[in-house]
Amino acid sequence: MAHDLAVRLGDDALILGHRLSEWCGHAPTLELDLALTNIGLDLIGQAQLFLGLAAAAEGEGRDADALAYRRTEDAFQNCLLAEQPNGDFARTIARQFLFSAWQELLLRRLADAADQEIAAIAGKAVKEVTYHASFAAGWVVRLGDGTAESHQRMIAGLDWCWRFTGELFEDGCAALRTEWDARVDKVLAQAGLDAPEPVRGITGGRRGRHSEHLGHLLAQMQYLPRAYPDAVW
Amino acid sequence: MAHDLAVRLGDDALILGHRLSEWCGHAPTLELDLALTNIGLDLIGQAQLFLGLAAAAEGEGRDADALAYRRTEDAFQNCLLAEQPNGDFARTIARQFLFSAWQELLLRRLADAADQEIAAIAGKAVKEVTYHASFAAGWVVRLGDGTAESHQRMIAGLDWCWRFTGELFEDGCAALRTEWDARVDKVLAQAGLDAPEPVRGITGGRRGRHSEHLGHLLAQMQYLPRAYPDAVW
Amino acid sequence: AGRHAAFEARVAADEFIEPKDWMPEAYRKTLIRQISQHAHSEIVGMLPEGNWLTRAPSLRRKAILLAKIQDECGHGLYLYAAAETLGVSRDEMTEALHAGRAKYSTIFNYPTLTWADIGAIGWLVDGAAILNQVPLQRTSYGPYARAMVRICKEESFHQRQGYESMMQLANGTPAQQRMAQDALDRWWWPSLMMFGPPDDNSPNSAQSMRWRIKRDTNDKLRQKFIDVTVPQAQALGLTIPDPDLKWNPARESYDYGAIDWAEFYAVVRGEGPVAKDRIKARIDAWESQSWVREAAMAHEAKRQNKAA
Amino acid sequence: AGRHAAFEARVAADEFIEPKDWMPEAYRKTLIRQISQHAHSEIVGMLPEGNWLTRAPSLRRKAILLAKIQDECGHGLYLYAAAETLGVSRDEMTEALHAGRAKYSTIFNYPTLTWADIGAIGWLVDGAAILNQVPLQRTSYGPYARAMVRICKEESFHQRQGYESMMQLANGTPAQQRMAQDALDRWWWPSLMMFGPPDDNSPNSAQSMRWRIKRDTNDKLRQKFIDVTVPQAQALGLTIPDPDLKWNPARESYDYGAIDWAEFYAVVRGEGPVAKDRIKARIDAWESQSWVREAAMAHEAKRQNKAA
Repeated sequence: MAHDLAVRLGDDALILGHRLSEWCGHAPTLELDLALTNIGLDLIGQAQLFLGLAAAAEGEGRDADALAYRRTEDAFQNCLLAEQPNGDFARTIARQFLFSAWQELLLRRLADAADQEIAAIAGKAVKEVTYHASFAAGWVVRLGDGTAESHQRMIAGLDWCWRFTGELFEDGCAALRTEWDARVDKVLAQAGLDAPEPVRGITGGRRGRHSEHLGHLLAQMQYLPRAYPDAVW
Repeated sequence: MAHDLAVRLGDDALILGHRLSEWCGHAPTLELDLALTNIGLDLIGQAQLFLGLAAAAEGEGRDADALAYRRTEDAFQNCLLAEQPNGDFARTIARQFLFSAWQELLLRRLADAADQEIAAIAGKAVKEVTYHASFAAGWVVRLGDGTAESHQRMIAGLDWCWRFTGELFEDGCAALRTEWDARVDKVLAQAGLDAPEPVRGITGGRRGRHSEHLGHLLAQMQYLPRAYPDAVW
Repeated sequence: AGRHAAFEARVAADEFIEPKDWMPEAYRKTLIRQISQHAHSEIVGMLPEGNWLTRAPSLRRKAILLAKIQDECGHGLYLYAAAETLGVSRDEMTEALHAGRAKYSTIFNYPTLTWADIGAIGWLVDGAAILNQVPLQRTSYGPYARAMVRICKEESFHQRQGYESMMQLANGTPAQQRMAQDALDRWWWPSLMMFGPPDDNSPNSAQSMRWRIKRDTNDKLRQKFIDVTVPQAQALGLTIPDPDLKWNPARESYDYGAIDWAEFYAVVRGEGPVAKDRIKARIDAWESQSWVREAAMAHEAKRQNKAA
Repeated sequence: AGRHAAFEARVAADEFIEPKDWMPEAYRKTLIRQISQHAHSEIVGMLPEGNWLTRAPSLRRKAILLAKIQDECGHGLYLYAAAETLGVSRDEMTEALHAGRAKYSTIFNYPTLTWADIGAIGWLVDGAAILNQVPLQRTSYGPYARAMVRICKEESFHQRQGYESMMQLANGTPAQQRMAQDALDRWWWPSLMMFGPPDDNSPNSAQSMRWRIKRDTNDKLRQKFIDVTVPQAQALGLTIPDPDLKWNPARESYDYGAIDWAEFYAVVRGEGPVAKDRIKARIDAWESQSWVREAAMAHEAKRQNKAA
């Protein structure tokens, strides 16, 4: 139970952190380059801790790197939202806002939860994630309330991500929904954006059934450990 | 000697064939989708034959797949032109024309060369490559002589590729230069395009020193054999 | 009314209707919808397979897959050409696809997650397509029937290659066997849905069958597919993901479990797992590269001007 | 003329010149050129390292590399801010970079071909940069000197991390050792070129040294780098790719082989192996995303209107 939770939290952080690292050197401004790599770095740090915990709980002699670099696609339990391609900056921001607002709520609860090891990591991470959510919310508002072009792009970005948000509230997270809805509604209202129409949710990530995008991501990410199986880096 | 030649010819065909396969489903028209995958398929076929020959000449029990899927970047001997990213359709066409015009000249000579095994493959492949060069030349002319936008894009595509053409005439291929120059000049003139200014050539591919693009390509291409080292497909 | 009766009589006598022949408007419209939907399916169907082209695990598999996708592109071209004989242009059909007015097979809105999916698509999806298509070689509209003759020949080649690829996995390492089973688990039910809604919920079937645009009912073809495929799965040592599947000696056919038609209609409505990815890929390819098509037309116009 | 003499006297006395102080136009221009070139190098320098972010072979290495590149982006920001105190805007400097009027360090026009290149860049490139930069902590222009204090601290951290990463490879499998040697082979000579042309061909050096914008000659710094680095390579068991490299007991320094200055000047002219890739990446990021910067400005204007 705690093991599954640690894998999910670790995989979310790893995969989204990896996606953000793809922005490096290519963001619209240097300040945004710094912010996106900064969030990516926080997430990779969280991935180290949560996957470390998951590996220890398994008791099969694996470590966080073994989980990150030696599992195949179907063993990853990240949500589908985290693995979506960056798209343009508006889609990246939509993904980040929807995800971080949810992650913040979850980590807040876990920081007070019974499982002490998870609570310790969550308590540290929630400070980072609070910033991520607020940074992304600020840009949802800027883009939604900016120019006609940025408004349209923000709509398209939200539209791309929206069908993956239902999955966030599976696996014991249903109680987060009301508060998340309220936060999202508030930020979208500030941004002059309508909430996307409800759609049939696409799920499967938590059971290892991903989109076509994850496989390409892992092919890059795992290349060196796969190509040099005996090496330590 | 014959071994090195077979590796170079095989790697050129493999890497460029792979690049063309990336277009699949995304070309500007269905006819072009068909044409690009068709050229890609011809090249993958050539890669099978040339790498098979190279593997046999080694006598170390490897086969063409082992060469394609188990070598690291620095062992690939393809020219840098072949590994350049597709870019837009104009760059893909520029790359194809400059490469195929050269490959056609080389294979024509090899079809009459002393090495019978290479001559046999070259003799078969030269028919395919003659079509590739003529197809690409046709599109250089269409784009160069099309609209203002296509003209500019064709210039940019040639400009991207030009610095990698010098490498084609290394390793005993210097004698092909005059005829290649004449062919290129003629097609560019038909297209209403000036030949790009001479630039300092970028080389290294034949010695395993590639651009940054090859590593990403191989990470995708080799993923399955690396992830499942014991499997036969 | 006389020409209408004559038309119906020719169709009933299994004669071919040709483009220049008179035909009822409803027949023409139904054919355009069906042929263009089939063409769109070939083209959109290139995407899930193309997803594995750059990761095909051997040179032979890469070449086979390239050749297969190339065939599909060719099928799309024949079919668009057949539809064009009915007075609709390829650009109009493309526009209808991109605008969401025209459909394509729901199966292509599922993702290809592992290499085994490429084998499974060949085995199951092409297998189901063949059962749908073989009768169409004798469909009443000549250009469509002739296109189907060529297509069916290639499809059955693809189906055999797909099955052979699955066999390699099923006889491979434990990881490969798991991959093969997982692919069957995911593709089985969507493949059954390829035959369309159950007969009691398929309103146009009777008309289409009278016109010989269709020659068997959805349920009959579905049953045939199941009866052919179950022994193939057994030969591979794979398990069909249907606990209710059972040989019925009285019917000499397999009984099978309930199909999730709500899922089917959701995917028809455009809510399939990768529907957005698929249509976006097609629209992006088309719209962002209009400059290539414009250049070709501009050059051709200049060339003709010079020749004139 | 009086203020000119006073300026020279302050500089000669190692006092800091501040933005509001009078300064000769040539001093200002030279500083803008030097500081912006340094800033551009930090930003373009993110690209060769970013090339391996998605393929870093462990979570720890991925985090270290992300943090390092983030530091570089921060360095770029400090340095642009320092240059802006001289009356040039960041947008103007960016424009000069994209138009090819401003330079950045030639070293970033070489590709990162293997993971070992990431270690080699930390060890050699940051090592060389530190030797160039440490004296600049006492450069005559205050904002530049203060930026360098912070930068130097982080750079030496990066250098130690890079060396540690090389050590891991040098003590690793034979393939890793080969990778490490190959990286040294490719990065050694370009690193030596980072100190600039030889003193007898470095026309502006004397003036820059008088202004304390520079504090050591190119050749002197280069020699220092070689003398520090050769024992480090030996400790790793790696071979410096210079057959003429030899300890000279008389000079208590290493003699070294001839540097290929034709190569250096070619790369300065923009003919480096990946120069086109680098500048294209920066221009694409800037131009294709102008809509984001415009949106932020438009929103800010609306916000201020509402507040007013």
